Order: sequence, then structure tokens, then C-alpha cells
Amino acid sequence: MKENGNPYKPYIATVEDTWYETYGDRSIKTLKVVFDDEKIRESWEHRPGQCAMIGLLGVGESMISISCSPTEGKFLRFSVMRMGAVTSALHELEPGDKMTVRGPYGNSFPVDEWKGKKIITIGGGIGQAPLRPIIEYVRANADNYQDLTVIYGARTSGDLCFKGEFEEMSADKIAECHLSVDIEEEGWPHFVGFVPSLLMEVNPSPENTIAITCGPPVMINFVLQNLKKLNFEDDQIYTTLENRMKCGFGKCGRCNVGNLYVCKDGPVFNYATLKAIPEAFA
Amino acid sequence: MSEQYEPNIVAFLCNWCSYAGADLAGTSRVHYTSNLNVIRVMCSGRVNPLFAVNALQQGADGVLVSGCHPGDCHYMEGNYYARRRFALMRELLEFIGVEPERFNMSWVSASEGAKWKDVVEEVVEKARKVGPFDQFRRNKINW
Amino acid sequence: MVDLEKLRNAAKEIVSQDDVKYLIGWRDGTFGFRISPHFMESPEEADKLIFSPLCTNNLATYLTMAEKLPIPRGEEPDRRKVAVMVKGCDSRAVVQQLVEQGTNREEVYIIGCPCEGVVDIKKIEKKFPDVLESVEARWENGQIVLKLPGGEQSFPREEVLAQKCLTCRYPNPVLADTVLWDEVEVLGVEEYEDVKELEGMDSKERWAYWQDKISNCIRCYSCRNVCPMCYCEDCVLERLNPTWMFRSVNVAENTAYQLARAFHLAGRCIECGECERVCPVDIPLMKLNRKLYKEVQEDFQFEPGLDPESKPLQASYRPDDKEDFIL
Amino acid sequence: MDSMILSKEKMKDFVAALGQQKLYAPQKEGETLRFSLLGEEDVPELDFSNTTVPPKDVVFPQTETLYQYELGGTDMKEPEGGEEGAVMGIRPCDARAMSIVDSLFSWDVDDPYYLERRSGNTFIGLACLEPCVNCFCTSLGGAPASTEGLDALMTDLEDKYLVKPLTEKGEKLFQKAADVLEKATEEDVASAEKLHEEAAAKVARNVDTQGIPEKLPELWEADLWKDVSNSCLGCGICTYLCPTCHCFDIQDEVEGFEGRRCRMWDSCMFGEYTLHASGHNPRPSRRERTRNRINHKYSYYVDKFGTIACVGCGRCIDFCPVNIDILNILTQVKEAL
Repeated sequence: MKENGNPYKPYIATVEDTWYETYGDRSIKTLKVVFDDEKIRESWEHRPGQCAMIGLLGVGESMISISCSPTEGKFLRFSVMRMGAVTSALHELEPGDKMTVRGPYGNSFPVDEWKGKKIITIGGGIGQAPLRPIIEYVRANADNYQDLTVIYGARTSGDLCFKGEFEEMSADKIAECHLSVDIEEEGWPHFVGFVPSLLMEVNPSPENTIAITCGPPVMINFVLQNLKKLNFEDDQIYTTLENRMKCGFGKCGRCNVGNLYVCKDGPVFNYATLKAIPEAFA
Repeated sequence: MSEQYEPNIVAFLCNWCSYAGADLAGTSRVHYTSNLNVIRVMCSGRVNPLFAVNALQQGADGVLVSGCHPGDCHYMEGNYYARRRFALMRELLEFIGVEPERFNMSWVSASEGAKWKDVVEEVVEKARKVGPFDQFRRNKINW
Repeated sequence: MVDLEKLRNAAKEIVSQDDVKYLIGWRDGTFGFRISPHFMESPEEADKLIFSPLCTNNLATYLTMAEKLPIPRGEEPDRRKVAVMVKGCDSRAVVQQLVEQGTNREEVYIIGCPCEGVVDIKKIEKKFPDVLESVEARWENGQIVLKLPGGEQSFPREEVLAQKCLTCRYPNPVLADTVLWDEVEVLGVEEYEDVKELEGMDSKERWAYWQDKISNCIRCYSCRNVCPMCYCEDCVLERLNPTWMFRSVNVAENTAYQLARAFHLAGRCIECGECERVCPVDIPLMKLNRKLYKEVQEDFQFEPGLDPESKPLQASYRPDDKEDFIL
Repeated sequence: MDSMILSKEKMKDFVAALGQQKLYAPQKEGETLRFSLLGEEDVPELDFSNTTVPPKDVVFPQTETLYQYELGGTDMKEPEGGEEGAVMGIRPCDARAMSIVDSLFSWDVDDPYYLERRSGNTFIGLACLEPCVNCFCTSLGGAPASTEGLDALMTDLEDKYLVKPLTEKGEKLFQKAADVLEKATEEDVASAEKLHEEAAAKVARNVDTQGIPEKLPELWEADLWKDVSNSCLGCGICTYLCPTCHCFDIQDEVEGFEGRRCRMWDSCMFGEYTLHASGHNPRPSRRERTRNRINHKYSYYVDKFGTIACVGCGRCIDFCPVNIDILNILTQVKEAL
């Protein structure tokens, strides 16, 4: 029936590779996914910061950030934490299994506006997943941007995602990486404490800099406060939000923060916009 | 349709008595109908009466819950609780229009292989008499 | 006799106590025959309190519904009392909550309001559909007097009272810290006529009856939410993992929902009739509840919500419970 | 096409003359009045103040299959659509609600399921001559005989209906039944207009919405939200019975080896609606949920689509079990501004 295409109907994709980022009750698994239909593989375009609705027929769908930059190749990566029915089922997937993907949804980081600036990302836990594409993007277009700083923390060293990549980036002098764990542990060479404190420790200069943060709501709140202490202007700060979503394109109603739909007007928000909405930091 | 209607029975058997009883019937080579889909549970007290509702919804024509005789429960009192719950669920289902023949409970001990056969045949016969369950069966007509 | 002066004075005093958080009572609603729950934190608000034949809402619901928001680190939970006005049926809800430890006796102050029966709002609004101004009502000589725009009118109990009140055997609070006025006479007799009528049908007819009603259900869950006994933090209906019943709305799922709801109230329902009152599509939910009430009474000689020291029906047993249905 | 007369006696013939069309009309189901598909012997129930369930479920069914599939497969089969039908006896407020919700379902990405039903059906309104106690359509730019969102409007003239086609679609429908219709006289038209005016004057409740959309978010922390939500039960009556509420949930349902992905109404008054997987809930209590409901209708929707998402049908007031009265809330908002 639906002549103009049915936005609810997903594409079928095949899992090409999977690996665990972290282990435990709430383990995080990364899925590398390729669309079955070659036409879609070619025409699919996403920008850093966007999300996609991924799922399994018979189980359901979840909105997950795309954790790879388009500069990396014709595939998608999703880092999924095991939480509910859908994410648990996604964790069972092995290379060769089929899944559904629709999207990409939402706006993206305004990478063109940021040309010539220093980029600093501040992430916590699984919140690093939406930040990874921007790091990769800046890495791939290093000529257009100045320094890249990555601040990232998790509860323990075992809860840090993409660990190998930070070591590699530091070693190759691509980015300045600062890692932290919340609780003291043996053999941990880096910072111990919460991410907002690490931010103060790193003490970045706001000059010609863009700060992007994502993580648990509490962390975001304190990071924002600390960025203000470091004299960042509101419009230099970006964050990516996620709310419960069902459709992905502004119909189902539930993802709103104030008068904005996270799925359409977000997930990337400038702090200046968000500050006006009391609900944004609930 | 000359084929005879075969009812589909979902049976929840407690691990310690009824399942062992059914096992005994098997090892003793007792012949009885194969309409039963057995689900082994640790105790009849573990069977949430909503399981029965769910079974009926998903295609069962009858439900059987079977446990140890009163006083013999491996966990001392699980079957007493089950008895109360199912007494009420039975009344409720009957009241909403489910034939009482579809909803059965029995006590079968580990040594009652022969009784097990009788119970099964009675349950299947009763369900056969009232025909396929269609009251609140999930079906794709609504899809 | 209802004495509003006394009620308001008592409320003022209770709400002024240091160990009382707030008081839940009734006040006039925004139009016609409706009344609204009144949450009172200071004595000044006492003048709005009322008690009349229009006070149908069972306020015991709010005891278990208070949202438990996370307490900031270092702060103690507020364990002060909630004072609640209860009619006979409502007091039974409180008792049953106490039995199940859904409510803590130390955290509730029960203000008993012996009650001669409340009206069936649906019946009344059908009689007078266009009344906008707030209507006052009172009991007088066994009749219900309504102050309608055209003047006062009296109605006999049978004509306007809710069904649950006509068969009510507990019009006086069964448990209270203070009772505001004299106990009233017990007039109700429960014959379960409507339940028996359905029992007299055969399975097919009964299903036809219920199918017709239940297919209307829109699953707004108001019957669950309004019920003082439905206070699970994690309800089977919302569970997705495992999924007990689908969220799609059709006869099969609606029936499973109504069966689950009724079954979970077996031996717990105290017959306040709120579920049936709030149902926007007029499903006779109390028939299901009363059927089980009747069975519980007959089979187990048990009535819920009378004795705070009793054990919940489904969490107890007697070795000689009936088992005539067991093969 | 001019106005026409449909005699009440000929209602059955009229329904028959419409042919094989699907015809939805109010039907009594017990005490409850709601729109349903007319069976062969059924006659539309047109003597009512308003239906309990709004006709939104004709275009936006409470449960709707998006597509079906076989477990383990990758083929997704969408339900066949494209059937044409008509909806008869819609109150003007409910019709207006549909035209308000149209902008939501067609902004940015079209929702094919909704829009197909919207364009496939012809909507015949029934002017409201006896507004209910809690009607306040006139406060929101509506009227008891408003024609917005309708293809034709009927007015009850005691023993007959005056039928006025408003769009091409409406005209086409009535041409099919031309044999059962008579020409309307000028008197008929005049008396209908008079009834419309009288009805508008009978709308008893009202609110001045001036300034509310702009100022409402400023009252974010006001005490009024706690006051109005204290008694809220958190049920879905106000949203499910609201003709403009359009939020939905998407779920997969499996039966045997077949499954479907379907959508069903959801309500912002449920806690689960916004609950994150982590357990965090951005709207943790009924206070936030009530505030969001009112803000969504009276402010956010205005920001996005330029119109208040409320038509003043009064259902949420009529059916709220605890007398939460949106007019009362709005009055408090006005006072607090």
C-alpha cells in the first residue's frame, strides 16, 4: 500500500562482526552491521551524532546511537548495553544473523560549523557511544580541526568502552586522552574519581573550543556546571540526549523535552537551547 | 474433516510427585493418550494461575495442574497454596464462560503411575467433549 | 448525623499535629455532582472539607499511591502520618492494606466517617444531565436530599444510591483512630442476585455476556489505578519481559487483563466499587469481584478487610480446604 | 451541491444506498456509545450528546498492525489498505480534532497508516445542538456547527436531517444516495442556521486562552501542578478519550511462528511511557506527567503546529474519576500569569 515508502518498515541487515566492550550484568556488546540490500548500503547516509532504530522481528526495537563515523566505511556500528528484552536479544546475535535497522534519525553534530576549532569530548560509561563517531570523524578530517581531547570515565576499568582505541590514539598523538575510574583499583595508572572532577583536572581552555558531553543525567549536570566554571560559553557546549522512543520521527510523542522532540530536534542539543527548557535536565 | 478432534492439554507437573508419577507410568509401559504437553515445575505452588490463562490464550484446550497429595509436598505446604488459588481461578474462569471441564487439578504421587493414566484420560476426555477452546484464544483475526 | 462543623474542627486539629504530614478528605468538585479529593496541609484549608452522599471516592487509594521519589543522600524519609477520611468500605481497604503491609499502621491516621451510603454518580447524572453548578447533598431521614438549581429534592435510597451501598454490611468504619459521629444502622443485605443470575446461565451465554462487555475495554487501567488494593510497584500488565499479556487491545488480551485483575483481588477486594464507578465504558467489574467475594466467603469463610491481625487469604491455607474439584 | 434533506425514516435506505462502503457510525454497546463499523441490519445511533470514545479510533485504531512476518524470516507484509469508507455522525469538535492531528501525522515524515485512512474516508459531521455541561469548544475557536475537518455536515431538524456537502468528497458520497434525498428549502437552511446559533449560545463553560501558550512554560515550578496532580490516579482516561491525543507505543507480538509489529495507543499519564532502560525516569511523578499533558496541549503543540491541541469536547472532565478539570487548571494558569 504505502506508495511513498513506509517509515515504520525497517531494512534488513546482517551482523558482520560482534565483540564485547565490557563484561558483567550490564555488558556492552558492539555489533558491526551491513545492509543486505546493496542499494541501501550505497544510499545510506548518516552523520556523526545520529541514531537508528535497531531491532529483531519478534522481539522489538530500540533506539541506539550509531557509534561509527561515516568516514569509517559502508557499515554501521552499534554499542549496546544489555538492559531489557530487545538489548538482551541483540546480545545473542552472532556474525551472519539478521536484524532490522531503520533510520538514521535526528540531527547531528554541526561538524562544518566547528571547522578550525579544538574539540573536547567528555563521556561517561555507555555515553561514549554517541561521542565515538565525532572522535572518528575529527580523526579522519584532522586537517579541518585543531586539537582533539577525549575525557572519558566509567565505574571501573572493566566498564570502559573502546579502550584499545584510546591507547592507540594517544600513542599516535592523534588525540589527548584522559581516562578515569570512579573507584581506586590496583594497577590503574590514570585518574581516579568522577568525570566532572577529571574535567577540572584537565582544565581545558575555552578559547576556540567546542565541548561535547554525554553520559548519565547526573554526570551531564555536573559536567555542565564545571564547564561553566571553566568559562565555556553556553553555545560552546553540546550534549546529546536520549529519551525513550518508539517511532523515531516525531509521531509517537514520548521523547519530548519541553517543546522539542529528541528524535527530530535532537539528539544533539546546544546548551544555549537546552538551558531554556526546564525539563531538559530532569 | 473426518479427522477426530484432538484436544491440546497443557499440564503443569510438580517435580517431586506428579512428574515422577508420570515417569513411572512411562517406565511401567502404561499406554495413554498423547494429548498432553508437560511442563515440569518445582512445585504446584509455583504455578501462577495466570499460566493457565496464558495457556488457554495460546492454544491450549485444557489445563491440568498436578501436585503431591496434601501433606506430601516436598516444600511442606506449596500444594495447599496452589489448591486455594486454583479453587478460585476455576470459579473465576467458569464465571466468565470457560467450561469447567477445561480446568483440572489433581494429586498424583510418585507411586501412582496407574492413577496418572486415569487422570490424563479423564482430562482429555472432558476436553474432547467440550471441543476446541476459542473464547479468548489469541488469534490472528484481529491482526 | 454528619456534622460538618465537627469534621472541620477535628481536621484542623489533626492536621496541626506535628506528626501529621497532610490530611486527605473530600471537597466540592468543579461542577455538578462531582466531588474532588482534598489534600490538606494546613488548618486553613479545612473549611473546604465536606462529607456528603456525593463522597464516593475511596481515599485509601492515596495511601499506597504516594510516589516514592528517590530520597537525596543524607536525608531521612518522611515518616509522618497521613490522615485519611474513610467511610466503612474505605476503612476496610485500609485494614486490608495493613494486613498486607502495604501501609504501615504508624504512618496513617484514620478518621472514621460512618456513612449512610453514597450516590451512584452515573445514575444521578442521567437524571440531571445539565447541572453545572456544584450541588450540595445530605442524608435526611433515610433519604438523600440534593440541593438542585431548581430547589431541594429528596430521593429514596433505592433510587439514587450506588449498588454497593444498597448491599453494604459495613457502613461503619471497622478501624479508626477517631470516629466523627454516631454509627449508622446496617441496612444492607447481600444476596448476590446479579451474580446468581449469571451463574444460572450456561458457559456459552456467560461468555457471550462477558465478551460483549469486555470487548469495549480500552485498557485505560483506571480500574486498576483507582483500586486501593492494586498497589504493586511492578504490575504484570506493564511487564514486557516476560510478557504476561500483549498490549494490543482485543477481546483475548482484554479478557486476560480482566481475569488477572479480578484474580489478584480474590480475597482482597473490599467491595468499594470504585473500579466499576470509574470505568468509562461501563464494564460491570464488580460482578467479577463479587463472584470471587462470594466464593471466598462460601469456600473459606473469609472476608477481607475486617481484622488487621488476619492473614491474607492467598498467603495462608487450612489443611482441610475444599478440594472437591481435584481429580 | 446544495443542501439536501434526509428524512429520518429513510435512514435505512440511505445507508443501503451508500452501497458497499464501510460505514462507521455511533453504536450503542451497552451503555457506551462509540463508533463502530455498521453491520447490515444496524442503523446509526444519531441521538446522542457525544460518544464516549472519540472517532479518532477510526483513523487511528487503538491497535493497528504495521506489518506481519514469520519468525526467522525477513519478509515484512503490510496490511492491505486503500479501502474507502465513510464516518457518519461525527461531532464538529471531534472533526476539528482530526484536522489538528493531521499536522502531526504529516509533518516532516508522512504517517502512511493514518493519512491513508484520513483520505480514504469521507467524514460526515452532525451539528451539535445540545452541548454538554462540560463543552467549551467556543473557547478554542470551534463551534457546535464548525465544519473544519468535515466533508459534509448534517443538522437534526426533528424528523429529518439537513445535509450540507462541504467538499467534493462529501458531494460524491451524497450523490450516490441522491434518490433518497430531497431538496432542502430555504426555510430548512434558515432553521438549521438558527439552531446552530442557539447551540453556540448554550455552551456554558469557557476559558480565555489568550497568552496561555506563550506563558505556560514559565509556570514550570508553580505549586499549581502539585495541587492539580495530587489526586491524579495516573490512569489513561483523559488521554485515551481525548480526540487529539495521538501518542502510541510500538510492540512486537508473536503467536506461534508468526509475529507482527503493531502500534497501540499509549498515554503520557503512565509512568512507563518515559521510563528509560536504566531505570531513570525523566518524568518520575504524576506532577510532571500532568504538567506535560497540559503543556503539550496548550504550549508545545502550538509551538510546533500553530494550534492548541484541545478542542473543548469536555471528555477528560466528564470521565476523570477524581474530578481533575482542565478548565479549572487553565483558570488557575490564567490567574498565575
